[in-house]
Amino acid sequence: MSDSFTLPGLALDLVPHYLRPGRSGPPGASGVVLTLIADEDRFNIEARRGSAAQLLASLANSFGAAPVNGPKTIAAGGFDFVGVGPSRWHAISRGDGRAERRAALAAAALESATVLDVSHGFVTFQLSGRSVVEALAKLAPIDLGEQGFAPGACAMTQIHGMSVQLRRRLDGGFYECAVPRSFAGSLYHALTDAALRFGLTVEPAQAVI
Amino acid sequence: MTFSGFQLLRNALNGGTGWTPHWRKAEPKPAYDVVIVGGGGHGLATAHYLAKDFGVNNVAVIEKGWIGSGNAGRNTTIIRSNYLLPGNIPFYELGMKLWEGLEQDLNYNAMVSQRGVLNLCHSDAQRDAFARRGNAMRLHGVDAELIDREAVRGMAPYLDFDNARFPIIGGLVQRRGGTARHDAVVWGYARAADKRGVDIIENCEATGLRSEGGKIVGVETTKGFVGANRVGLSVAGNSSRVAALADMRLPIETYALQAFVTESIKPLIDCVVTFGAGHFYISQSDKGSLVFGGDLDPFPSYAQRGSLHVFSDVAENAMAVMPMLGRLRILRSWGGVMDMSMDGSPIIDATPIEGLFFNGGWCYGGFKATPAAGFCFAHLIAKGEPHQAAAPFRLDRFATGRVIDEKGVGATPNLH
Amino acid sequence: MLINCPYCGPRDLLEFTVKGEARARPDAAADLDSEASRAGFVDAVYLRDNPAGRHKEHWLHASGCQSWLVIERDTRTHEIFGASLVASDAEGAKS
Amino acid sequence: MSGFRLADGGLIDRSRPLKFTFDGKAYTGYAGDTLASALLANGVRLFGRSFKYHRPRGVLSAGHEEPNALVELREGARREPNVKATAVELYDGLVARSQNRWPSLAFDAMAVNGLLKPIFSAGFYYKTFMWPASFWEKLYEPVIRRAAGLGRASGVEDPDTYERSNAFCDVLVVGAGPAGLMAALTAARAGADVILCEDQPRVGGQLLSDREFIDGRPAPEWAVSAAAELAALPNVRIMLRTTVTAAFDGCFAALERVSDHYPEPSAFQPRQRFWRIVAKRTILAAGSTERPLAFPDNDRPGIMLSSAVRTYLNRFGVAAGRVAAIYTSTDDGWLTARDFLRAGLTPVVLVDTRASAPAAFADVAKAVPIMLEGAVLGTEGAKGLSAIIVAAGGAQKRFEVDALAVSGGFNPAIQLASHFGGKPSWSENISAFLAGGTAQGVEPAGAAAGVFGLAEIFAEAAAAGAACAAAQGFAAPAPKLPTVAQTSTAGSLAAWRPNPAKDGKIFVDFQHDVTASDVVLAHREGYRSVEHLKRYTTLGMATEQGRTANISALAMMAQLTGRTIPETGVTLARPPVVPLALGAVAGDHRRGAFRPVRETAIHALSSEAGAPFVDVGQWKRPQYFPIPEDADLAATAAREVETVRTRVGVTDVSTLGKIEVLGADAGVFLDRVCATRASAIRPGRCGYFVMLREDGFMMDDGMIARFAPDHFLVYASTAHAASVYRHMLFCRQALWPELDVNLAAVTDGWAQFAIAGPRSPAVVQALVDAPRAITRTVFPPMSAAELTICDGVPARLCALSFSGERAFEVAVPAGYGAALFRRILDVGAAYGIAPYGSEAMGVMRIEKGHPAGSEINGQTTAYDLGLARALSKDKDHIGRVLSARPALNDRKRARLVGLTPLDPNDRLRAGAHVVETGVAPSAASDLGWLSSAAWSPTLRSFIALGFVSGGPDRLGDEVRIFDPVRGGDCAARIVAPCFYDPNGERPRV
Repeated sequence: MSDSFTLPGLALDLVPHYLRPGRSGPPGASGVVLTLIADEDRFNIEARRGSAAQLLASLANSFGAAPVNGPKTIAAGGFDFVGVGPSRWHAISRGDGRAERRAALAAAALESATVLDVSHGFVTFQLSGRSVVEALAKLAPIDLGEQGFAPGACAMTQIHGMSVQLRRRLDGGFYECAVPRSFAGSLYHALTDAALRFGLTVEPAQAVI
Repeated sequence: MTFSGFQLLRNALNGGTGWTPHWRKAEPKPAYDVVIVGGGGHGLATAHYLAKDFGVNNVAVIEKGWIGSGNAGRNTTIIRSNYLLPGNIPFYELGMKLWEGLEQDLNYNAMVSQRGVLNLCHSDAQRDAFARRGNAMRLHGVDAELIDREAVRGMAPYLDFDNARFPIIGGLVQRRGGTARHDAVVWGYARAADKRGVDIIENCEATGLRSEGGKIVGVETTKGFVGANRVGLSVAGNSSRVAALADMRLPIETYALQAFVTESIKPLIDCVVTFGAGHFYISQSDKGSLVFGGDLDPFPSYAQRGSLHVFSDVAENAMAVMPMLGRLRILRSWGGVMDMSMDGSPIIDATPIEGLFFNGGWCYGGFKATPAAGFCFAHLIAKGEPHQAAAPFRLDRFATGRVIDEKGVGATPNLH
Repeated sequence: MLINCPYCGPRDLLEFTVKGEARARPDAAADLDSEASRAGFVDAVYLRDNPAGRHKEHWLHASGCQSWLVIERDTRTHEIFGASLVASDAEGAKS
Repeated sequence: MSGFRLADGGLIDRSRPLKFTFDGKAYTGYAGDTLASALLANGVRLFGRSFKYHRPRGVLSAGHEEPNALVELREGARREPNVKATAVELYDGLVARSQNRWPSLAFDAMAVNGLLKPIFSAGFYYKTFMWPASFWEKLYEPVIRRAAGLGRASGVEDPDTYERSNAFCDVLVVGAGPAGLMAALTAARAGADVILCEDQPRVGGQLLSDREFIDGRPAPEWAVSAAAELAALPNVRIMLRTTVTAAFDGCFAALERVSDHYPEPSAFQPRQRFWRIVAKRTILAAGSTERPLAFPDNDRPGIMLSSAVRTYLNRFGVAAGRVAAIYTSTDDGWLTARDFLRAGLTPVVLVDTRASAPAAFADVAKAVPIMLEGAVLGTEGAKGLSAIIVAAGGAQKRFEVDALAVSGGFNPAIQLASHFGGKPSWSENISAFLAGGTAQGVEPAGAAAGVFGLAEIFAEAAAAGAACAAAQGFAAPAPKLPTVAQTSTAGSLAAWRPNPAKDGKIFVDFQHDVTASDVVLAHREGYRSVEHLKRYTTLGMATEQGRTANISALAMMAQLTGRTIPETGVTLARPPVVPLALGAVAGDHRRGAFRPVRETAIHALSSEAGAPFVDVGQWKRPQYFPIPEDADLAATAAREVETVRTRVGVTDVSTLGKIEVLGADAGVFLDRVCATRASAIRPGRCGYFVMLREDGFMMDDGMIARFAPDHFLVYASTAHAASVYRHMLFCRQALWPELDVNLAAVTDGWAQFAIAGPRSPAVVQALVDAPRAITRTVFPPMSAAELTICDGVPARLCALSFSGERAFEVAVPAGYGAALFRRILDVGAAYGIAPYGSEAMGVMRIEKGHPAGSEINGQTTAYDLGLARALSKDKDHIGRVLSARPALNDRKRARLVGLTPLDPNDRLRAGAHVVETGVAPSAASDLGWLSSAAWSPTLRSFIALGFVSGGPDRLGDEVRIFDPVRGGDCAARIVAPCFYDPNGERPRV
């Protein structure tokens, strides 16, 4: 939504009330590190009827690679294109230069897709650490094994009664749980409860990664 | 033989040799006035009332397995008449009245226990909905009390009043509601019907419904053809399958409902408690087991088993409302096969085939309805016209729109 | 129960909601107020097939990819013979 | 030997003594003991009392099949009833008590029940306690309830925590006995992902109980090395103290006892963990359960299953008694005799029901007196066994013994397989049921498959492991099978002959005190199908689920009816295999975490402002914004309403469902989904919509904003948002896939506030960026626009009024929500703004007669709500046809009206009924009910919306508002459902 927090007029709510940065659980190295990604660009892209092929071609043309029609991540043009459903993707981008990327995406998808800015619709928690898979296995009813959930894999699934987009980043060691914003407090509690016994560090909210 | 304490003593002294089968092991005669298909609680109750109240004694009940092998033996034994809609209240209240005199009527102790049914409410809107229901009950002469949080605490101090996700703000109580020993209801009706000459024929499956010129003439069974002037179908769980024998389609889908018992413990939960913010109800049997259940499995099923998803969901609900249950153990769970009708209310009606009558679509209400369903079905079969209390339970109500939808979820059986 | 979602792969029952028999909506007859039209809708809405055996059903992968699926399943054994998207989503699904 | 502990041997750690108490008395055991083995070692034989007759009972088994030795474990909130002493690992400080006895275990007054046994026969309660009817609840039932039950629940919240987890594998192996280990080794060596679950704290299973040698080493050592090899493989997970306890379609449930071997869980550890395991193939190697034999007084403490005797001897170094005898119908008794001999304890007699001695046990026959074709006729003893009477070859002999090992064959542990509904099949060979059909990829192996010779077990388990691996594409090398000495313990059933004098003392179901005479009675009274037998006598319903009882009873009934056992029937095991704590199944879905909470952007702000929240579905909505001057919350609501009616207020409406409808066919699509004509809404405008269900009843109503020809936004009600979205997805994907339309639920992405009241235009004007003007003519009611506010924040603005005043709804990306709310309050301060909550909003919508959740409750039609005219008649849409059914348009239906009490201060409450005046309230005079009610500060009266039969035809009529469950009763008048500004002039000013 923004390249900085200082958009005129209104301040972004970057530090939700449920977030409790710090170290908890048994002593020793933290098995899980949780980071709230406070500000990211996230676009919901859905091909128009019959236009999926055209959309993919256009995206490939603009960004050098096309997303795949499946629950996987393809990095292209500064976006992670994550498959979330048939002919639907989330395009996620962080860091600088987002305004240009937004414009490029809008242009590339203009003819063949509907694009919605859903950056504020989701809250994303990033999880890492040696026990992250074990902690997530307590919550997610899906196979997170190395083969079942390779780097770049994405699963729309259910955690504690919430629809969660669970994703393993292409760099492998980081997992992300994106949840509709109103549920974020409950998901935060579910994640931190699950991770507590491994030793948990909650980092202060990070604005842009 | 009439059961009594005296008989019990007498037989204690003679080694129990005086006891005889509670019902004869009958084989089919060539023809009957009435054949009831289905030896569950409803079918046996129908036969009992046909013989006792409507003077029809030449009756056979045919059952494909052993009597009570369907939902009569797979429920959570709750009896109540705390319904909302005018279409339902008189019927279930007729049932409550029959429950109240059942043991003396049958000379069989079915352990009808009016220990009270408490429905918990968790929001102002829910309390108002309960008030609407309680008032409707009172207007129909049924007992109902709306109680506040402190009164709930008095009845059930072990509920989670302080940390719950959905706070308890009060409850609707029907003190005349309670439980009954489900198997004993089946056996009691069987014994009483048998005494009046009804043939109860087990291990006899209906394989065809024979009609001539639009009129029923009998039932094909695994024990041969059995002639009948009138045939009543009372086969909840298999209604669609049996109706298909007469080329009928029903506004019914079949789903599995799980139920659970814990190991026996000393008295802990006195009344029946229903959690209003989820799907959970619980009572304690006379033997000491906690008996409880929750939501339907969401997909049509004829398998008598449920899913882990609902198994877990029920436990979550239990812990949400009664955190003291944590260390108590589920001993057994099982799945009943539910006739879920399209509006959540039952069907007791004649069919397009003359002399063929249908009773089914009981959703979760089948056990508590046993006496009333038996009575009203007997009335319909004997007199050819519905009993007043069951008059709304017509097959044509879906075409006309006179549906009786307590929950207001429409034609989605898995949400009723 | 595990349902093999064509998009997501095998997923647990808890991610799905079930609508019931996969039956087509009746064609809106020329005369919407005719008896025939009403009978068609009564039939479709209330008199659904309820077999003990193979059954085609509409399921929604509600917590997953939000696709409506047609699932063919045995209601006696719970065996699933296949799950497909209710309407192949044009070229997108195939590319 | 101190107590019954042997001087050496066993797999216990004698260097680690553990102190514990039972019934207040202190004892010592060792690490590796169970509570049962430690008590036996201390010479304790009396563990508990039976359910009905309160007979003294000891230990029968060494596992989960234990019917007798039940205790209350731990104290206070952690007290747990009905714990099997045979399945409790001993820990230091363990506290256990006997249960179901009064005043003490040794002297139990309820044992008098035993004398009344002829009266307390099966089903006695069905035959009496019927007179007078009212005495059941008052007298009989309370007595029965107090007498029944076993242990006592703590009655207070469980202080421990539980967690759930998920695991996935190619091959799940249930049980790490010889079969499980061999199968796991074979599958894992082939490369398959293997999970091996073992109920016990160590692997080995039966190998720990027997004195077998494998590859020349004691069997437990082989088990340890097999486990070590498995543990070293990256594709294997060994889960100890984990019982696979239920099979479901697509997964298994397993319980891991994480902390039950400690006094209490350590910090951050759960007590138990409940696993969902998804396996492509499963090998069921859960072993078998030995059956006792039927003979009079077969329940005295000291009478123990033969295999359990060996377990205590070999695994725990405990002798079942000092002078032992053996009674067997299988070779298992001979194995036990041999192990007794090795321990230096010579049994006084071995009674075998069979005609010949097994050839492989010549050593035993030489050392122990053998009685073939023998039978135990009875036993003696007070609190424990002291003697047995044995008959063989026409002679009777009495032996003074304090232990009797019994073996009546083995039941393969097939419960998991039968959870899938496969009917077990009877094997004459082993006189037991085997798994019928190998449903859902479950393959029994080892004793669970009825295979009892060790060499055979290894061979078949290896083959099963290889087959499972191969099915997943892993080729298994031919396994090298361990070398073992063959032994076999295949079982047979000992015959029982009915004997009225003795049958009352032959216990079939120990825990429930079901005897052979109860089976005879059930037969006599016609309860002959196995399910009737079970239900009539309560056989097999005890805490061990009939493991030791069912087959004996079935055999008895078969004898009585002259049928075979399979003809008599089989009972299917139902989940769980081993009783399962409710807390464990619920996991961490406890307290506030039972279900998720949805919060809006101003949750923290509202909370700080002291607003109480109300649950609306999963949402938490601020209900009031009290200030110190308010007398009470009713005053708060009145003040908030007055603020909106006279000045301006702001409230959070973010919970409304928001569904984007995009594409060239968006209008066509919405026309088919909605009963109203959405396509008639012009870009830049809003319109009212009604959605019906296909059955013609109301689904929802609300507003649609159209921002562009191909872009609509549907505002669904909070309550129905999720179901409306699912329904629209169905319409789009299943009904009309040809339409060019995309849907997206964006509720969470936007914070939306209603700014309502005569001064709202000024507040909104102060927010929007220039050059937009907010005036009656430029931005009239029902306008909609996408714009920016507060210097560049993207926003959506609609001129919508729910309150009946000039009002706007402004939405911004949710991250700006809190800041916008503060800004509105800041900007609005000059105009006298105040925040208002859901309560005031509700009051104002009742004043305006807008239907909400209580009115659109799934039972009402558009006709009922007076909306029939809003429906378009000239197109097909969902619900169009069935909404025309006669009963849905009957004038006599309960239809929406307003109601005002004749005395404005008479309180109206939702849920009260509307009845005719002048006649007694009854079902016949019942006209309807109040759906919503409130005190209207505007009208200075209570007001209500309600549904009254033929209501709109009765405007002006006086009726009675009857609310007996709350003591309400007053007179009221039927009025039109809009109480305030009926012509809707105020929003246009």
